[in-house]
Amino acid sequence: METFLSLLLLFLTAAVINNFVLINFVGICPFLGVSKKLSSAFGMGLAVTFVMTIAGFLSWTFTYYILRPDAPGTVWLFNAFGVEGVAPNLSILSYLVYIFVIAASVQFVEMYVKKFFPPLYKAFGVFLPLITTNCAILFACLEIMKRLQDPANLWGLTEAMVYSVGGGLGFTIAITIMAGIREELELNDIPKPFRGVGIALLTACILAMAFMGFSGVNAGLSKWLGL
Amino acid sequence: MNDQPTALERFWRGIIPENPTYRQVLGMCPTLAVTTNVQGAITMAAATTFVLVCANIMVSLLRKIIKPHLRILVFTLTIATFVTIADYFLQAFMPEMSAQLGPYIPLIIVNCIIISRCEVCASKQSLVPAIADGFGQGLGFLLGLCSIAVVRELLGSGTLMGYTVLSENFWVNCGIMILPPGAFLTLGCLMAFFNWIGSKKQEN
Amino acid sequence: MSEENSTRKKSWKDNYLVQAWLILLMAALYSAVLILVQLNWGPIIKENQRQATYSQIPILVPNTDVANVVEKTLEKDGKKVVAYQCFDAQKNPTGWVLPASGQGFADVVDLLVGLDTSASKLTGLVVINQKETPGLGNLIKEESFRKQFIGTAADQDITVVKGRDGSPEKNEIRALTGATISSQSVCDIVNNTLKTWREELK
Amino acid sequence: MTTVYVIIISVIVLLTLAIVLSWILGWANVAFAVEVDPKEEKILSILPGANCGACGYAGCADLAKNLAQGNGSANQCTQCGAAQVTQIAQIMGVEAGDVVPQRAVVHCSGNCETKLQMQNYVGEKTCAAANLVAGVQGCAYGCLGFGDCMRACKYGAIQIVNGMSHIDYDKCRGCRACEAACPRHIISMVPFKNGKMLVIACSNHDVGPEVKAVCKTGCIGCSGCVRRDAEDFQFDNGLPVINYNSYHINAMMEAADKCPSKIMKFVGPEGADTQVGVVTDQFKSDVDHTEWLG
Repeated sequence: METFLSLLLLFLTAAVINNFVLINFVGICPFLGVSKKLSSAFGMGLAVTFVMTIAGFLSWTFTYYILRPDAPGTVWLFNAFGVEGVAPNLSILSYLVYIFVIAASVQFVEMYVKKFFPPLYKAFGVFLPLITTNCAILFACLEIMKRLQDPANLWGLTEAMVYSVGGGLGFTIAITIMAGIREELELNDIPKPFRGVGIALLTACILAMAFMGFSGVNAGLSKWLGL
Repeated sequence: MNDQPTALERFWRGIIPENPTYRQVLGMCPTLAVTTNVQGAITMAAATTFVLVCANIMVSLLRKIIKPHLRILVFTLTIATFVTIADYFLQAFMPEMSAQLGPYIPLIIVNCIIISRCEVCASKQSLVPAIADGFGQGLGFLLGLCSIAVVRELLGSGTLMGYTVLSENFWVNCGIMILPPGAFLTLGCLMAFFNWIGSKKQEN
Repeated sequence: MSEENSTRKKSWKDNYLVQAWLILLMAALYSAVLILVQLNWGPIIKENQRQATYSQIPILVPNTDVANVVEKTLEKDGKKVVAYQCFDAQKNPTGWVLPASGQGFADVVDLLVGLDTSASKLTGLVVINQKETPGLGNLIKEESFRKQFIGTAADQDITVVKGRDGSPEKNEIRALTGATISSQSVCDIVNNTLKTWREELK
Repeated sequence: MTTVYVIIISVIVLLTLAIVLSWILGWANVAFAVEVDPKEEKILSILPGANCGACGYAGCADLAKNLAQGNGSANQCTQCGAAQVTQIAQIMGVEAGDVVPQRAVVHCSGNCETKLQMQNYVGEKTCAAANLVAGVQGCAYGCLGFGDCMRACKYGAIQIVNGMSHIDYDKCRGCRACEAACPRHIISMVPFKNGKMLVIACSNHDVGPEVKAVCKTGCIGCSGCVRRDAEDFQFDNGLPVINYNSYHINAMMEAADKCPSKIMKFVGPEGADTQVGVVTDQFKSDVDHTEWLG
C-alpha cells in the first residue's frame, strides 16, 4: 500500500505539481506551435505520452544495465577486456544513446502504427516525427538517468514508467488547456504586436501561475499519507 | 551557390534580422528556463554557441558526403557529442554553474536553433560562412537570452550579474519574475515590443 | 531511396547498413572522443562532487580536519546511507555528518546534518540541494535560519513555531515568514533522518 | 593500454546499438512500407526536417502533406530561407500554373443601406465572434463586415466598404486565407477565365419573402437563370450555382441582365474585360483605403 501511495504521489508530481511544460519549461515548441486547435493539441499530447512511455522504458533499461556508473553490463565488459585501474563508467555516452534510442523508437512506432493502425495514425501519428526533437522526452530520460546515479537510492523500472507516463499526461493536460483557451482567443481583438506567440506566452504565464498553486501539494500529501 | 549569403552577411543576419529568439521563435525552452539571472543566461548562450559553431564546422566539412535522407541523424549525433563535451566541461570546471543550469545543458541537443542552422546554412555552405553563421546566431541567441535575463533579474532580485542595483531600501523584489510565470510574462511582453518596433520600421 | 532500389537489382550497396556507413563511422568516432573526455575530466568531476560535501564538513562539525574524515556505510531495514565520521587534526573524534533528504515544498531537499560525537546534539545544518520558491522558501539555505538548529537535541523531535522566536531549550525553530511548509519540511526531514539513523551512529 | 581498451569498449557499445537499431529500422522500412505522394516527398526533402512545429502543423511531414494538397502557403515554414520557399512554391505551383488563376469572391452584396440591421452589436469586433450571436443583422448568411477576411489577407487585397467586404483583384493572389477566415463561408475561389467573372453575390438560402424582409439585394430564388440555361446554372438549396467549367459568356451576360434581384455581378480588376482573359498583374489598384465600418 505504501509503495502504491508513493507511486501515486510520484505520478501527481510529474503530471501537475512539477508540470513539464509550465514549471520545467520543456516541450515549449509544440506547446506554442501545435496548440491552435484543440483536436490536434490533444493528438499531440497523446503522441508525446505514448513516446515518452516507450522512451522512459528504454532509457531506464539502457541506463540501468549499461550507462550508469558500475552498471552490470559495463562491469562485465570491463572484466571481459581485463581493464583495471579505471572505474567502469560509460555514462558519458548517455546523451548519444538517448538520442539514438528516441529517434529510432519514434520512427519505428510511426511506421508500425501507419501500417497496422491507420485510424490511430490519423489521430496522432502525424505528430510522431515532431517528437524526436521534443525536449520533454529527453528531459524525462535525463530525470530517469539522474535517479539512477546514486546507488543508495535507485529508481526501479516501475518508478521510471510512472514518472514518464505522468510527465506525458502532464504535457497533454497543459497543451489541451492551452489549445482550449487559444481557440477562444481567436475571437478576440488582440493588440496587433501581441498576436500569435505574444498572447500565447501571456496565456501560458497565467496558466503557470495556476499550476504553481499545486506546489506544496506533494509535501502536504506525503505528510498526510504518512510517507 | 552564388545566391548564398556571404560570411559577413550570415554573421550579421543572425544577430538582428534573423534573431533566433524574437524572429525565428526557436529554442524557447532555455530562453524561458535559464534566464533567472544574467550569468546563467550568458553561460547557456556560450555553451550553445560552442555547440553551434562546432556542429556547423563538422556539417560543413561533411556536407558533400552526407546522404540527404540520413542528414538529420548525422546532425543530431554531432550535436549530441558536442553537447556532452560542453556539459562535462561545465561539470569539471564550473560545477556551480553546471548545478544551476542542470538538465538544460543536455537539452541543447534538441534545441531547434542548432539543427535548423545545420540544415539551412552549414549543409549548403563552405566552412567560413558556416562558422560566421554559428557565431552570428550564437550572438543573437545571447542577446535574446540576456534581454530577458536582465529584466527578470533586475525586477525579481534587484541585482545584475549578482551585484545589487536596486537597493532593498526602496525596491521590493517581485518574486514572481524569477518564478515560471515571470518567464512567460517577460518573453511575451518583449516579443510584442519587438514586433511593435518591427512594424513601426516597416511603416516608415 | 526505396523507389530506386526496387527498380535496380539488389546489390550489397543497397544494404541499409552500407548506406549508413557514415553514421556508423561517426558513432564510432564520437564514442571514442567522448570516452577520452570522460577519462580526462571524469576524475575532476568526481573530485568536485566530493568537494561539494567535504567543503561543508568543517562548517557542520567545528574543529574537524577534512583529511581525517572517514566514510561509513550504514545499513538498516534494507536502506543504505553513507555517514561521515569526523576527527580533528589529532584524530580525536569531533562528531558526525549525516546526509538527509526528503520532500520539500517544491521538490526534494537535500541536507547535511552535523552531530556531536554521541549524536545527541545538532552542531550544524546545510542545504546542498533545493528548488524552493525563490525569495520565500529558498531562505532555508540562509544562515539566519540554519543556525537555529545548532544546539538542538537530536533525541527528540524539532518543532516549528510561528510568529515568535523559538526557544532552543524546547527544540523549537522559528518558521520563515511565508514559507511555513518549507521550514516544516526541513524539520521533518531532520527528524525522520535522525529517528532512523541516530542509533546506528555509535 | 587501458585507455585503448576503454575506447574499444565504448566504440563496441555504441556501434552495436547503432547497428541493431538501424537493422530494425531498415527491416521495418521494408516491412511496413506505405505508398506516399511523390510531390509530398519532394517538398519534404526541401523542408528542414527539424520538426519544430512552428508552422502550426504537426511536423515537416504533415506540412509537406498539406502543401502537396495545396493547403497552406509556401512560406509557412519559419526555418526555410527564400531559396527553399521558391523551390516549394515551384513544386506546389507546377499544377496550379497550368490552370487559370483562382481568385476570391465574396458571395454577398448587402451593404449598410440594403441589409437589415437589427441591433447595436457591442461585442468583440470580429466576424467570428459576431457570428456566434444571433441578431447582429437580419441576414443569417451575409457578410458581417467586421473584416476577419481583411485581417487574414497578407496582400492587403480586402477592404471593408460600407459594412461589406470588397476584394481588390489587382492585389488578390488566391492564397485562400480569407476563405478560411470567413466564419460564414461566403468567400470562395472562382477560376478567373476572363478579366471579369460573373458571380452570384448572395448566399441566402431562404425563400423569396424571407430574403426580401432582411435584404434589398438578396436572391429570391426565382430560378429564372436556371430555367434559361440549365448547362451553366444549377439550382441548389434556394440559390443558383454557376458552372464555371462550361461558362458561356453570352448566357452569363443575359443572366446578369435579366436577374430580377440583380445579384448576378461581374467582378474583377477595374477596367478588365468581361469577355477576354487578362493577366491580372497589369492593373494598378485605385481602391481607397476606406475606414471599415463595423
